[in-house]
Amino acid sequence: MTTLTKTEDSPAPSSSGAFLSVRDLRVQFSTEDGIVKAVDGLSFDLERGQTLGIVGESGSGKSVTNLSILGLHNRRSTQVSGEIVLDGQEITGASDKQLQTLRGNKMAMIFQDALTALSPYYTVGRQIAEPYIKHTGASKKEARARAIEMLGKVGIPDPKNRVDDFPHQFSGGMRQRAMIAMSLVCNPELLIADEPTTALDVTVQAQILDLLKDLQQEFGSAIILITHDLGVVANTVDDLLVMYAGRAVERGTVREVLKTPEHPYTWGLLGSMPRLSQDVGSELTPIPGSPPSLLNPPSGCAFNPRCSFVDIVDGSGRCVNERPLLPEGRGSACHLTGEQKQQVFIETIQPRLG
Amino acid sequence: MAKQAAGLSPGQLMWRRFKRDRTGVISACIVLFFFAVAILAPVISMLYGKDAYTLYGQDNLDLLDEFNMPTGGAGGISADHWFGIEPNLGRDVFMQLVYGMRTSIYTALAATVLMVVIGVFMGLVGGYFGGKIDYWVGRLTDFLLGFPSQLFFIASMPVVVAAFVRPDEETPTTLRAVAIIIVLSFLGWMGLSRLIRAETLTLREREFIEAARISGASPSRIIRKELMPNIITPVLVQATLLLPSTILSVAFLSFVGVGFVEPTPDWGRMFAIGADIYEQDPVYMLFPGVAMVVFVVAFNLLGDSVRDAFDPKSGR
Amino acid sequence: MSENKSNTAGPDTAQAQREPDVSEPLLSVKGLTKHFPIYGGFPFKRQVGAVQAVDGVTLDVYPGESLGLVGESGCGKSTTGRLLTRLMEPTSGTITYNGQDISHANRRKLAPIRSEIQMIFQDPYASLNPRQTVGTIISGPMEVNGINPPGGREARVRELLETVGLNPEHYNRFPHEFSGGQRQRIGVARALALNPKIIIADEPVSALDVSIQAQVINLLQELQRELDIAFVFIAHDLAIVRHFSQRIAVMYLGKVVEVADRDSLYNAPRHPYTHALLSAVPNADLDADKTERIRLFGDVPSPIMPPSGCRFRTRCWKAQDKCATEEPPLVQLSGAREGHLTACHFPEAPTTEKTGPDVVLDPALVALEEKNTDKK
Amino acid sequence: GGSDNDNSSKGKTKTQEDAAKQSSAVIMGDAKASTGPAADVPGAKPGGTMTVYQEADFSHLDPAQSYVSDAKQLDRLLQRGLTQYQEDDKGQLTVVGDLATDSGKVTDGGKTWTYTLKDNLKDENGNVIDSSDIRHTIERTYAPFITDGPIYIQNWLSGSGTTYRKALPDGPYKGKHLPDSVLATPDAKTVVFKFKDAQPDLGQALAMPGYSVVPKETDTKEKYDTDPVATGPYKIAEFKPGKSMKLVKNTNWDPATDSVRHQYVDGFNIEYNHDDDDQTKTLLADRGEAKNAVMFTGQVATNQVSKVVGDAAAMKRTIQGYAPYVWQLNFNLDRMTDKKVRDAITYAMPNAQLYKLDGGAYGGETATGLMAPTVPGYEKGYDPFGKLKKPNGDVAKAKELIKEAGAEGKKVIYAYGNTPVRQQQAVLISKRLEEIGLKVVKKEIDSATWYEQVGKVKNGLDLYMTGWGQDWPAASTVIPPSYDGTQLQDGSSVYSHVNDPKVNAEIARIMKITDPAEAQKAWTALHHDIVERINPAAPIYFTKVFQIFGSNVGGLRYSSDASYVDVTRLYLKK
Amino acid sequence: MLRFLTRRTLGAVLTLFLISAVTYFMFFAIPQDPALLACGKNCTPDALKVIHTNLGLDQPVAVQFWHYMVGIFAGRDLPVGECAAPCFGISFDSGQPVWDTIIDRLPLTLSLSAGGLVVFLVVGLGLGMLAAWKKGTKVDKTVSSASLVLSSLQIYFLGPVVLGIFVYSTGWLDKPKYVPLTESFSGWFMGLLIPWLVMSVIFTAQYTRMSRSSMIEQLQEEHVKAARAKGMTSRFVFFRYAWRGSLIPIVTIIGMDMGALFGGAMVTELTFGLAGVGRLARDSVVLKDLPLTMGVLIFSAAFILLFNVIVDAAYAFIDPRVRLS
Ligand SMILES: Nc1ncnc2c1ncn2[C@@H]1O[C@H](COP(=O)(O)OP(=O)(O)OP(=O)(O)O)[C@@H](O)[C@H]1O
Ligand SMILES: Nc1ncnc2c1ncn2[C@@H]1O[C@H](COP(=O)(O)OP(=O)(O)OP(=O)(O)O)[C@@H](O)[C@H]1O
Ligand SMILES: [Mg+2]
Ligand SMILES: [Mg+2]
Repeated sequence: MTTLTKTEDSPAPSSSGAFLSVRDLRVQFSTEDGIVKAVDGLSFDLERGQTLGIVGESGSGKSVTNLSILGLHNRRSTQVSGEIVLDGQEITGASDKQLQTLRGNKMAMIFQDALTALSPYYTVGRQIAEPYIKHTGASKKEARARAIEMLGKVGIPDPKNRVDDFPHQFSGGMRQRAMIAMSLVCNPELLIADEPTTALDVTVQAQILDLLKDLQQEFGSAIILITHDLGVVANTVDDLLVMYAGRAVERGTVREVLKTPEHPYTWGLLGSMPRLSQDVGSELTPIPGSPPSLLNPPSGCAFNPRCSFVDIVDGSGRCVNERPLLPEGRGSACHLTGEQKQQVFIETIQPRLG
Repeated sequence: MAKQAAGLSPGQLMWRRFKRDRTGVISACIVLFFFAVAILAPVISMLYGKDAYTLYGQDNLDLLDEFNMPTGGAGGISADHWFGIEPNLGRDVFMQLVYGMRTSIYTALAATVLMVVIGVFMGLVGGYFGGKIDYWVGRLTDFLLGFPSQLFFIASMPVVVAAFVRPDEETPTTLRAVAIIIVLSFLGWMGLSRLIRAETLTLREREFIEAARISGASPSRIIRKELMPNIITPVLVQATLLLPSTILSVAFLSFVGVGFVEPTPDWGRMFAIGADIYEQDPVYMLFPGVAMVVFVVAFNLLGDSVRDAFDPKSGR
Repeated sequence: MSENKSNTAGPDTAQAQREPDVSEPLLSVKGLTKHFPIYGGFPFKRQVGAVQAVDGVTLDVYPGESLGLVGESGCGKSTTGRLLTRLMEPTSGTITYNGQDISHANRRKLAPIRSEIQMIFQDPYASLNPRQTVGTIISGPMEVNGINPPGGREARVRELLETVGLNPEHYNRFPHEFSGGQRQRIGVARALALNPKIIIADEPVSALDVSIQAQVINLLQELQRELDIAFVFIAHDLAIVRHFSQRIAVMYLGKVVEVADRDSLYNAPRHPYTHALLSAVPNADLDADKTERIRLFGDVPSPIMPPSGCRFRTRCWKAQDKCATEEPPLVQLSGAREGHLTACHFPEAPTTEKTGPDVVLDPALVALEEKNTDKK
Repeated sequence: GGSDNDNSSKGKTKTQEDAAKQSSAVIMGDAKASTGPAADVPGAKPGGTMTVYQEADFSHLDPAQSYVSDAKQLDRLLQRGLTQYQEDDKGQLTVVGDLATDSGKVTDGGKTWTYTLKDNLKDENGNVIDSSDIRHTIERTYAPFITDGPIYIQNWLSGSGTTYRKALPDGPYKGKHLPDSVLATPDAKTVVFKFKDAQPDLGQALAMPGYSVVPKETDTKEKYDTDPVATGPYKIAEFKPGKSMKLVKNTNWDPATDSVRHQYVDGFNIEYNHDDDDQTKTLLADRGEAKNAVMFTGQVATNQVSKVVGDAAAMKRTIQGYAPYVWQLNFNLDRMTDKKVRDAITYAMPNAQLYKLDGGAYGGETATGLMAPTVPGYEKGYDPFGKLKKPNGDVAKAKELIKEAGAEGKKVIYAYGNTPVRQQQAVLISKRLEEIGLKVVKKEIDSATWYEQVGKVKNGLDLYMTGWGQDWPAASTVIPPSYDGTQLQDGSSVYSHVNDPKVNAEIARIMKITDPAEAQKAWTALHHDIVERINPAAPIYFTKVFQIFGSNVGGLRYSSDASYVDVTRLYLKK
Repeated sequence: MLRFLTRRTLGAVLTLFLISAVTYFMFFAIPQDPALLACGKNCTPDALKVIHTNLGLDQPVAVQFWHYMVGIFAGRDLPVGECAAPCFGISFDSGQPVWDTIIDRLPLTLSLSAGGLVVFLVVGLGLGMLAAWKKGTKVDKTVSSASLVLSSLQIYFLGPVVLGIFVYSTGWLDKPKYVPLTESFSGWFMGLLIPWLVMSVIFTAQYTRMSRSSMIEQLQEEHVKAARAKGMTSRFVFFRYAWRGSLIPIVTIIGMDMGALFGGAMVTELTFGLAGVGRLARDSVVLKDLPLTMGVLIFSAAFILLFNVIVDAAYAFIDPRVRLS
């Protein structure tokens, strides 16, 4: 059902024919207190029709990654380096004008909080129609018809009338649908959804996620889904990227990562989430400590201050001194050897997860 | 999080940020300088050896020409009179300025404090208690906002003065100051009150207020201990922005002739006189003019810096 | 009436018998209602309606137990919580604490009880006064209530800090120096300061990261066990509620639609809404059973003009005419476990085991899906 | 009468010689002098519209309410009365007949005056003016709504003070009239005034704007004050209160009937809201429209004097002259009972410094007595307090006197109006009073109602400055209004509350003297007596007028009568 | 929407009534007889009495106020003459009906205020937006500091200087004067140019600063970011999305500044020798011409309140959330 974007056979990563290819992306903000390395050497690929999930705790750089794909960062205070190639087109160095023709057209974004992401001053229909006019050169009338069509597609009842409503006249779920309609109006090939359902109720969340899946089937878009809810991930994505402190720490198909996680942080994530199917009596196993500061990240492996397996790593202080690398394809950025990982997971982690 | 800032209160944090803001520090120094001048006016007068009331030009007839303009170029600036002497009455401009600033700053300060007190009180009460009380405070605010303020100032000044003075008594300067303070603050608190109300409304929804209520705290304790400390910030910012505009209002009253009168030295009247004779004696206008512009600019910059220090994300 | 009667509603009240060893309820509410007036009209403002945020909620909380309260956003969970702590005046209904009616008690009358009912809030940033030190925050309630623990308040605060897993040295720090999880711990310490018997926790972990969430949940669970504190645990994450609460009440649009102990509720929900809610929860377990999908259509109706009869009927796939006219009472249905109360005219079968086909209620989705299947 | 509007006045400065003509007695003109048209102004050209800058609205337009300078200036263009002043280039005034054929025929030892109207007199509507209009004019001054105008003739005809009002409580409006024994109109052309006592000054009194004619048919009572009917060479074409007024030629005015006025310009655009400062700056800059502009009662602003004086070209466009006002520091005799203290204060006053604040040498001159240089009977060099030698006051002498009187530390209440000049003067005065050992309470009074407030008998004040000017060149319009104790009441101008039997008696006596020369002598003697024996007020300064005009304005001449520019002769050069 | 405006208008009328009452009673607290002014020269006690009856001052203040209020709607018959429907009394000083006087002066003040408003809004908002657009650059810094310095200058300080330089000394411009718009547009425009510019100085700076910060704030809004994510050009996003939102705080301040605008017009009129309502107001206060002061106060309060209703309508126009609630 899901396929991992295998990159083993094409060792030159940037030349991989992937639809979206991100290589060694670094995003730094200069702030009053110093330089924030929000994203630090991130690489991944994504194929058309596939969904990539990105999970990680708050502040791990998920949103920043995606904003820099769209080129929406503030150019004055942000440094972006690395390589983002979308369908063969280099994005990091592209001018604002070039980006404008891509945004909303070839790549689009769904924001987390539709209430703040929709302008309160214009009708929903108009906001949906705008990018359509801009990118396809359609007339106002055509665009309006398109907006109505899109609203219908995302399941807004009576779209002909609702098209002239303002966002505040919509309920939370409808707003999120309108937001989705807006991003899909030009049939984008890449859709970035940044926590599209976090603000919503479970029942509505289910609706939206189903909608996204169905729409993907229809349009064949590639989707990047950012979330911190592993449940959502399990049901929606093909590949999964786990981020910690601006870096990817584990990557694989969703089944691989959730069923046989390799990184201690991923273990922690899984262990701290209660599940409906879990035994009631079992304790949660939280990750000790608190997230690192990106101003001054821990040396070596950023997770080492919170990791309980530092001691079993060969070579003293490796975790503190040496940054583990994330291999291409399936893998995790950890100094534990493959056997150690397997052993620890099977012996200590899996029993807890039940 | 902020590990390096162990034990620093938000106030200390803001002080740190403020200290790093060069514009803010310079403005603060200028403002402090003005305040120091106002407070130390008698000392300055003593050191300088002149006062604000002696009519030097009248006593020494060489200082003023036949048209009562200062003799010698540049407004009569001399070693004796650093900033020259005043046309007509022939007082020392430096002393006039120093004492005039004192009058204006004191009056404006008092008026501002009163405005802030009323504004904070009304805003807090309206915001915290809500409901009917808030409704009526709101109506009162709207009502007062409907007044054409400047016109009302000049119209009510005589009324307020008359309310205090018996007809056969001299109107003491302090009383005039009190009248000015009353009149200005009467219509000056609404902006602040609205702000505080809004602030209180959002604060009231904050959960720490509920936490206090759950622990059984009385409204007065909540207002004092929970709300007030959080309102200090906007109040401080607002007050810094309010003061210079109040000084200008005091000057405005003097300009239209209902503010301070001779012989009380007054910044506003110096302006009026200066504007009147700037062609004959441009130097005279220079000193109060520059002093005022520097003061107001410094104060506004200070206000901005204070705001930034409190809330680093705000607009700059 | 029998002492063990837990919930009574409707004419044909079924007596819900709890296990006999359970004592009297610590906190008991009956017909609790809160309506927020809406003003409007022309030309002068007057009340034109009301948000029926909570409408006739009846619940019992027993000493030392944790009662979960779940439901969609806006269904009145927080309002209920606030009513329980008497932060709000109920429009009607009674709240009895330890046998004492506190529904309309004023601040002075409440004073002795205040210390026993405490609250933990959702937002760790908003719930701590940024201008007070941790010490002041935690000792505040003691000060208000004039409690002088042996060894002094400061010692007690340090002790509490330790209890919630914070460094007692942080006594003089300010909230902004702590992370979200730590702040939540401070909030817990504040609630504990008065040795409460019951804590209302309004989404105490919703704002926290998954990894931190677990820390706080563990802490609360530990406290509950060790200090024997009763909890009303409000949340919308069903998994967490299941993890934390022994008994769970499901609310919909201001009403409790189902109450049961956790096994019964999660394994044999009787109310269609509970059912839908459970089935909507995305499960991280890839191999879990995914036989049943119920996707509700639309959003919760407005609490200003709630539907007549059963409030869920507008979204319910089983709704019939009766649902519009008759409000189902909260009763123990036949086949339900003891203490499992449901308010439904046409309840689900007593078990969820692999029943029924997909229930899809969203016409747009149906259309889309049909289209997609056509293509294949 | 009439006090200065509290305007400051200015004067290369006028010397007292220039005022000699002003203070010489008025000549009563004969029929020839009263026959029009008026002698041409050399170089005058007709045409053009002149702009007039004014600070504020004219106080009144209804002649019966017109008393002060601004109303008088306008009145000379719009209205005519029975008599009028003719003025020669030296400032010598002659009373001539205006509507009347001459300055009046006196019979009955000065008690009966007869006037005959000229032919061809019409108002702006073309209605003929006859004797009934004159009767109406006099009688309407009795009406209750007339409160502001002069009351000389009413007093002479029907009783002093306000008692005259009883003679005709409603004016002429309810069909009642003054009896023929008082005012007779035997035919359409003749008017006869019959007084109880001899009234030698009737000719001058009738020349006051307050007695300009109001045609009976078109009298609108209260409303007349905003829309009067013109009889002079110009009429009001448009009036926007508080903003502007446009005057155009009155075509019904016949130059042949008028020996004084001209009608050179086509009209006047009067703009209000130009204060002295603004007027001076605009006229000095002399750009555009301002070239054709004039001041009526505006003066070179105090602080602009130096600039104007320093500009030789501009000085050619100015006029100067003595204004009739004496600024004096009144002692409230009810409270300031010790003459020694009054003398001390008089000695102490820094006269020169005070007028310097009011325009300097162009605005005033040290006053040595209480009669202005414009009043017949004024004596140059009369200086009982040695002011000429010590124009800035004699503090030593004053201190001595205070000591003698044992009045050290005595509290005096000094009142002043709240205008900048008076406030500054107050600083000087109070400082000087403190210097001589008095304690001063300064009381600021609203300048809008200054005279009303100090005019109260129980005003509770000790010292206050007022200015009084003659109504016509005779001491009889100066001394009685200010020092006749029998007139003392609220609102009277006896500001120092003098009520001295000897002075009262003397005033009554002199008023009856019909020979101007003899009367003048007697007034002089009485003046000495008042100043030296009573000292009711410290003389401070005589005021001067200093005006500037646009460069295109011709016919500029200072008018002794108006004490401002003579508006009847103005023309535009181009 | 209409209901909302009607309600606001009703509220405004009520407020206006209260303002009238407060000021009316306040002025009668002055321990000075208002008749003194009308009394003038030979102000004898008799004359004073006559004036008292003429002006109705012999009645209780409440009765006077009642007559006054009735007069506004029904007109009244004053002893000194009839006063037609919107009767605000007759000026003590000029004897003219107050209403006529104000109406006569109004065009100037309206021209002045409206022109000043346009200048400071256009210049102020324009500069503010420019500074926000170029945030952090030299342009931004220049605009920001210039506006700060300008805002601390005063009309009565700047006015004479500008006049001295541009009118009296160099003669580049004519002295400000009011020519009715109906007479000549260029005359009207040139005549008021200097006053507009000088008057707008005090407000321009404030609006520059506010529009700048409000704009910057708006640019950080999520929906602005979302608009960019749709591929809209920066200009489009700036002018359509951010600008509209930035207007809301500005509109609020405009509403609150109406009183100050009126005061500004007053000082401007005084400084430039123009005869508008502002000068009328000052003069009436100085002269204790109560009916006129009352009239002007009520009039300008009405103006302010009217403007506030307009501001409310503007809110609704700008923000559909207000419009539809
Ligand atoms: N404009 C900015 N300036 C400075 N730091 C920034 C900026 N934007 C983001 N950051 C920092 O970059 C880091 C990554 O932020 P990002 O928003 O990508 O996190 P995230 O993974 O999306 O978290 P969340 O789950 O809370 O959305 C954070 O530490 C954040 O504080
Ligand atoms: N103070 C109030 N005034 C008016 N309406 C209110 C007030 N507080 C809550 N409501 C309304 O009452 C209803 C219930 O609100 P409540 O906060 O109890 O919901 P909730 O279940 O806690 O939702 P959430 O999961 O979003 O926290 C909502 O429709 C809300 O809009
Ligand atoms: Mg994010
Ligand atoms: Mg809630």
